[in-house]
Amino acid sequence: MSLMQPPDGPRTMIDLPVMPAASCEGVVVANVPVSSGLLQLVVEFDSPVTFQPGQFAMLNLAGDSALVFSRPFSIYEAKDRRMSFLYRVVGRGTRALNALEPGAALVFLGPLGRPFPQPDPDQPVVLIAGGVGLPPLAAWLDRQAGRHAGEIDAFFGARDGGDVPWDLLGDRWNISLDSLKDLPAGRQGWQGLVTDLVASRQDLGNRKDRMVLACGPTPLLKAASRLASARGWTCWLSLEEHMGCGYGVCKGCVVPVHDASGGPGHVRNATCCTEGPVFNAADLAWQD
Amino acid sequence: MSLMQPPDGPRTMIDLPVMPAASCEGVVVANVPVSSGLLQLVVEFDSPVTFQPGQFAMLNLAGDSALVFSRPFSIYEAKDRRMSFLYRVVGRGTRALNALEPGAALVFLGPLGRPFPQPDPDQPVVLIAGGVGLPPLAAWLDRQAGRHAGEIDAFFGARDGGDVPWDLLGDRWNISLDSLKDLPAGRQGWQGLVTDLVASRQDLGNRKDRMVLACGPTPLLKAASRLASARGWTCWLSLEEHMGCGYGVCKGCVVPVHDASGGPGHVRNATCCTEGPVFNAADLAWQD
Amino acid sequence: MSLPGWWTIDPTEPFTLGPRQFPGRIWTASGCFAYGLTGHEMKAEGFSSPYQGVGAVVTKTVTPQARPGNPMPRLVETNEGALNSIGLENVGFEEFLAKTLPALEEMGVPTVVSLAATRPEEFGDMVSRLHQAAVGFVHWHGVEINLSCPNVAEGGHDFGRDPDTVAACVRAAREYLPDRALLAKLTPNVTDISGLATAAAAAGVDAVSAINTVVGLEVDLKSGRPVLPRRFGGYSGPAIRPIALAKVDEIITRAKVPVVGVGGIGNDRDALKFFALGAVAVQVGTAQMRDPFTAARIAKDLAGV
Amino acid sequence: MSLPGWWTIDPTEPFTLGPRQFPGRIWTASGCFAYGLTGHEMKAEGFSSPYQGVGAVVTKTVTPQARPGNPMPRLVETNEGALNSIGLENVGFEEFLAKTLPALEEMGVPTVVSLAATRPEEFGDMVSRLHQAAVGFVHWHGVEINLSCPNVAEGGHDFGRDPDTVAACVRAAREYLPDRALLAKLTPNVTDISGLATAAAAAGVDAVSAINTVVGLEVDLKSGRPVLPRRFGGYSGPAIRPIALAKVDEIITRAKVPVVGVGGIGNDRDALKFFALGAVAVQVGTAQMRDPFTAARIAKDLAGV
Ligand SMILES: Cc1cc2nc3c(=O)[nH]c(=O)nc-3n(C[C@H](O)[C@H](O)[C@H](O)COP(=O)(O)OP(=O)(O)OC[C@H]3O[C@@H](n4cnc5c(N)ncnc54)[C@H](O)[C@@H]3O)c2cc1C
Ligand SMILES: Cc1cc2nc3c(=O)[nH]c(=O)nc-3n(C[C@H](O)[C@H](O)[C@H](O)COP(=O)(O)OP(=O)(O)OC[C@H]3O[C@@H](n4cnc5c(N)ncnc54)[C@H](O)[C@@H]3O)c2cc1C
Ligand SMILES: Cc1cc2nc3c(=O)[nH]c(=O)nc-3n(C[C@H](O)[C@H](O)[C@H](O)COP(=O)(O)O)c2cc1C
Ligand SMILES: Cc1cc2nc3c(=O)[nH]c(=O)nc-3n(C[C@H](O)[C@H](O)[C@H](O)COP(=O)(O)O)c2cc1C
Ligand code: FES
Ligand code: FES
Repeated sequence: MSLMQPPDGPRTMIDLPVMPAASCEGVVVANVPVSSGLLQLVVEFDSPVTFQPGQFAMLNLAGDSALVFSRPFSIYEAKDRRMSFLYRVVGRGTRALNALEPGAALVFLGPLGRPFPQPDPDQPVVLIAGGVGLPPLAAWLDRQAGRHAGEIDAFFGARDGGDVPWDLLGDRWNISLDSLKDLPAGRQGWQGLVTDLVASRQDLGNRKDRMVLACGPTPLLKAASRLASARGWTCWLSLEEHMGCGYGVCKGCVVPVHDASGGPGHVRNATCCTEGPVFNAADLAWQD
Repeated sequence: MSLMQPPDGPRTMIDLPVMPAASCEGVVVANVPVSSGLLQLVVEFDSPVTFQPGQFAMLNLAGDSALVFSRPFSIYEAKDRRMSFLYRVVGRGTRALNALEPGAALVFLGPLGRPFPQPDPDQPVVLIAGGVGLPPLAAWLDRQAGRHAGEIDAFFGARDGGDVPWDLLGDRWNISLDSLKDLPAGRQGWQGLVTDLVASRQDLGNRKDRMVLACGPTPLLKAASRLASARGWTCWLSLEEHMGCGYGVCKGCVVPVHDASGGPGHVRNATCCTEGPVFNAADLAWQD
Repeated sequence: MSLPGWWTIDPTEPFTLGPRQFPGRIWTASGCFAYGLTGHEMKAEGFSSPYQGVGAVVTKTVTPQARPGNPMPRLVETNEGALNSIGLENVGFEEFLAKTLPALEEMGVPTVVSLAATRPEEFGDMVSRLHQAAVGFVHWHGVEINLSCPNVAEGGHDFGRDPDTVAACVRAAREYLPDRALLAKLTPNVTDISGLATAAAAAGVDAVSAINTVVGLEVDLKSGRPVLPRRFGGYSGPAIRPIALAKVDEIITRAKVPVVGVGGIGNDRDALKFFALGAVAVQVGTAQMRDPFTAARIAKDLAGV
Repeated sequence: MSLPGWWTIDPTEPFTLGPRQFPGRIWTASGCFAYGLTGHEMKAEGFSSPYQGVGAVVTKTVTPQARPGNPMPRLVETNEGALNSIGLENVGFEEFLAKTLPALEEMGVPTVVSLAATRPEEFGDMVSRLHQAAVGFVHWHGVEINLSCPNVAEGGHDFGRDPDTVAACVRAAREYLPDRALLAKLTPNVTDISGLATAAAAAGVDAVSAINTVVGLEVDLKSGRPVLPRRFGGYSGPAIRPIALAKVDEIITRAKVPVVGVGGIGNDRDALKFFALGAVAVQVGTAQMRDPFTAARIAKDLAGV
């Protein structure tokens, strides 16, 4: 079964990660804000690095100050020996990351997890990103822009104008904002939920073969999933689960998925870090 | 009983710390090497600070990265709102201290402990410092130089020429070195143990009322103590014991001292942080 | 920190524990603030003294005879924790009674006296003499019997691990302590701490203090030998907080006995975790060693309701 | 690190444990490296795979029936430690036997199979079936019976706290395991771990593994409730190392049973501390989750003699 088609059973039962992960140290070369809420961390390695959009890495501090668990971050960019991440400071780990100065060593394990699927050559795609859900979809868009024959509509929801990394985004993204505060001159934003913005776009309703790729907070993912299923679109979601290892050994990151192979209505625990983080929305057994 | 006379009972039974200690945060204003092995840490506080030479402070990192135990450091200098320390990196705590950049907050408790005693107005004094035992004696010399009427002979032992903070010391110190390596042009050093250098100084043998103040590694303190007792000099030693609290509440820093009040030959545990760190050598019940 | 919505208590207000009213719920733990006579003259911005807002000082544990304690080194720092092997160094009950307790009363320190002994009768003796000596004292609020010190070879260790012995010691002490709070400090180094709490409660304690230190060991890499001369030490500090929280929860949910929580508390957030589980008060141990104002700071921070 | 003078072993050389020779002394701990089939394709400079130099992978504990495990969240990070409440999620003994074990043999992974059950007979059954299914397997070295998982409500917890039960389980397993190493993994959540070790040894283990996780709890400040849905979790990581060292020392000095040391090992220095006390091998748990090469790195660093 190819990643291009929506799976008939859970996709979670098929293949292994796309490429071997490496455990290594990198060196911070930049760690700077790109918006009021997001920072960009650029790490340099000894040898060239690569990834597939949707994959993530586990990052940690080096040496004695290592956190017990590394933290998962979507990979945003990789070029030659450098890889970059976009992150938001939320707790202890991201605070520690934030304190790293250029030159600091960083422990890296990646790339990990399954990337977004490849759409059919001219399949139209809708990207829906919210907050720190941006990096994997921005990475996807960077790869596909100019290559993918189908339409691509990209939507990004943020808190306000200051929360949007305008310089990184270019002009391909439709922006929705909780508040129009801090909108820079010459920039546009739609006020409301990003999924409502997508729903309001009548022109997107015209085709059933559209593929939605979404990443962001759970309410966004649920709304994207509902919208997609109402329109008959396939929908792939990148989930954020708490992770202990990121490479499938601890079972600390499970997500309940439908599993027809276990009988009708059977639900099993999928391992978010290796069977995901990208899941077909239809497979997910949301508990709400 | 005054601190000026050698005590007949253990001095450890008398008074309280010389001044109230404060618990507060300071800000690092400098943290720079002053020799190959010593760094100077300058901390600024909200209000003026003061101390008596021989006293120490407990230092720690601020916030979440605080060490479980603060670390004791002799106070080297205090002027207006600034206080400085000389330290050597030996383990986890001093490594962490070493990593502090100007602007970093630092947790401070001090001044703590009993200072060196005041000699009689024209009593001759010999200072014997080894390695990181320098700060309290350098502080003493700074205070007394030009004021104390008696002779003052100061001796400092270091590993080699590079290990000596020449600029801080001025020219009052006689320097002994394990190795004459890295001796700067125009500087002099005597090769051997600092206590042997003191012993070799015939002119010091002339008076019995001399007072020795010493601080450094235990072998140095023992040698100083033996030398003093052989010559009939009084001798005060600043001890380094592992400390948990620095202010007398944990009993983690005890030093066995003779205690005649408990009967002949009776030894009791003195609390190094509050009854010391400066002890009369005659009180100490060395276990060797 | 902004205080969570569920937090409605002011821990610097008086509260009742057994027959006694305590001035507050943030205490210092035994052994980490000496006898409560040290640090009165210390300064910190915003505080009159390290005792400001503090509900009680639990004294260093006092034994019938003075004890010199264990050989040095007595302390080891580990990752986020510490091992101690002080060996119950203390001035002994006689001197405590003659000098320390009156001084505490005079200085107005809210006091819980920590006692250890090797036989139940000794607890009875000490408590009854304490009671006689302290007639009219208003700052002496209670006794914490230390049934758990893991550092004393002949005493606490195996001693406090048996519910019957716990009960016997509590009973002996309770008999002479009708009007002050009686607490038993429990060891975490047992299979079933709630069983000990049940026994203590049945024998008459007003609350249990949990936990004392966890048995630990650190090795000196150079020599390949334990750092502490007695091999084992008592593990304390942030590293044991999850263990303390688990034991406190076990006692509260299973034995339903009031608990004074101890273990790894260094700030308001840590203290709140114990209160969230239902602790009636908390004690600050190791963190008090780093800063004599720790308990006072917590009291102040948590009073901001 | 420069290795200390007392260290004279090469932990990547074969050593004998009971009836079996193991390829090395640095192992991975149960539950922290899945079944030992993950990570073969992973890369790190200087290593052919995460298995390089590793003496054994102890598999995730397998139970007679597959288990879905506990609800999320299952992990909490604390100061220098972690709490887990995975709930023994595993594929079940049948699938393990049919698929996992043959795959391990095929990939040449030195394997210790971790088993848990609720009755001694089940241990006997599983071991005997394992033995039949693995005839001719050269990489299967032994069985570790997990008598200690504190997360399973009906099973491990109280179960492994009783020396008689420990003995019964060991005996049942030993009967069918004449030619592989038999280990019992002990819980630290007991008053007397050396008593458990003595019972296990008398019943025939070749070594005990110590320690499993320590019961812990973390509170979510916002809600004031335990973070883990089952309240308690198993505490692991650097924070428990002093406890693990103490338990290992207790077993070695009192019960005089060979010990495989586990608890808070993340680098060569940590491992050396267990060897210093006399452990015959060590296991890397939580630290293996951070970096699949942790055990391999330790093996390499300690082999530098
Ligand atoms: C596959 C994946 C990709 C991610 N990509 C990004 C990204 O590109 N940029 C970004 O800013 N964030 C991303 N996250 C979320 C990021 O991992 C968390 O913000 C981070 O772990 C928080 O750590 P902390 O120590 O600062 O927060 P704390 O809340 O102190 O962390 C406590 C624990 O909870 C876990 N945790 C907390 N929040 C999350 C969360 N949202 N998801 C998973 N675990 C969490 C932490 O890993 C840690 O173990 C991603 C998460 C996953 C699973
Ligand atoms: C009164 C007093 C004054 C001191 N003054 C100075 C000074 O001016 N400059 C200076 O460089 N050092 C001084 N020291 C020594 C200094 O406290 C230690 O070097 C420091 O604590 C080492 O901490 P660490 O974490 O880097 O070392 P580690 O070895 O990692 O420390 C582990 C533990 O051992 C304790 N410890 C280690 N070495 C010593 C030691 N020599 N004395 C006491 N405890 C120790 C630490 O406090 C810590 O608790 C003084 C010590 C005392 C008691
Ligand atoms: C140096 C030190 C000495 C201690 N002495 C005693 C003691 O005499 N009696 C007692 O009951 N507990 C004693 N304890 C235990 C503490 O009161 C407390 O129960 C334990 O340290 C856990 O709390 P913490 O993590 O806040 O330190 C001592 C602890 C330390 C660190
Ligand atoms: C996520 C996780 C899962 C675990 N699962 C098991 C298990 O299935 N069986 C078992 O015997 N021990 C299990 N353990 C315990 C470890 O094997 C080990 O005994 C313990 O974590 C202490 O070692 P550490 O500090 O190196 O992690 C688990 C530990 C963790 C952290
Ligand atoms: S995070 Fe460990 S299995 Fe997914
Ligand atoms: S260091 Fe605590 S009493 Fe001296």
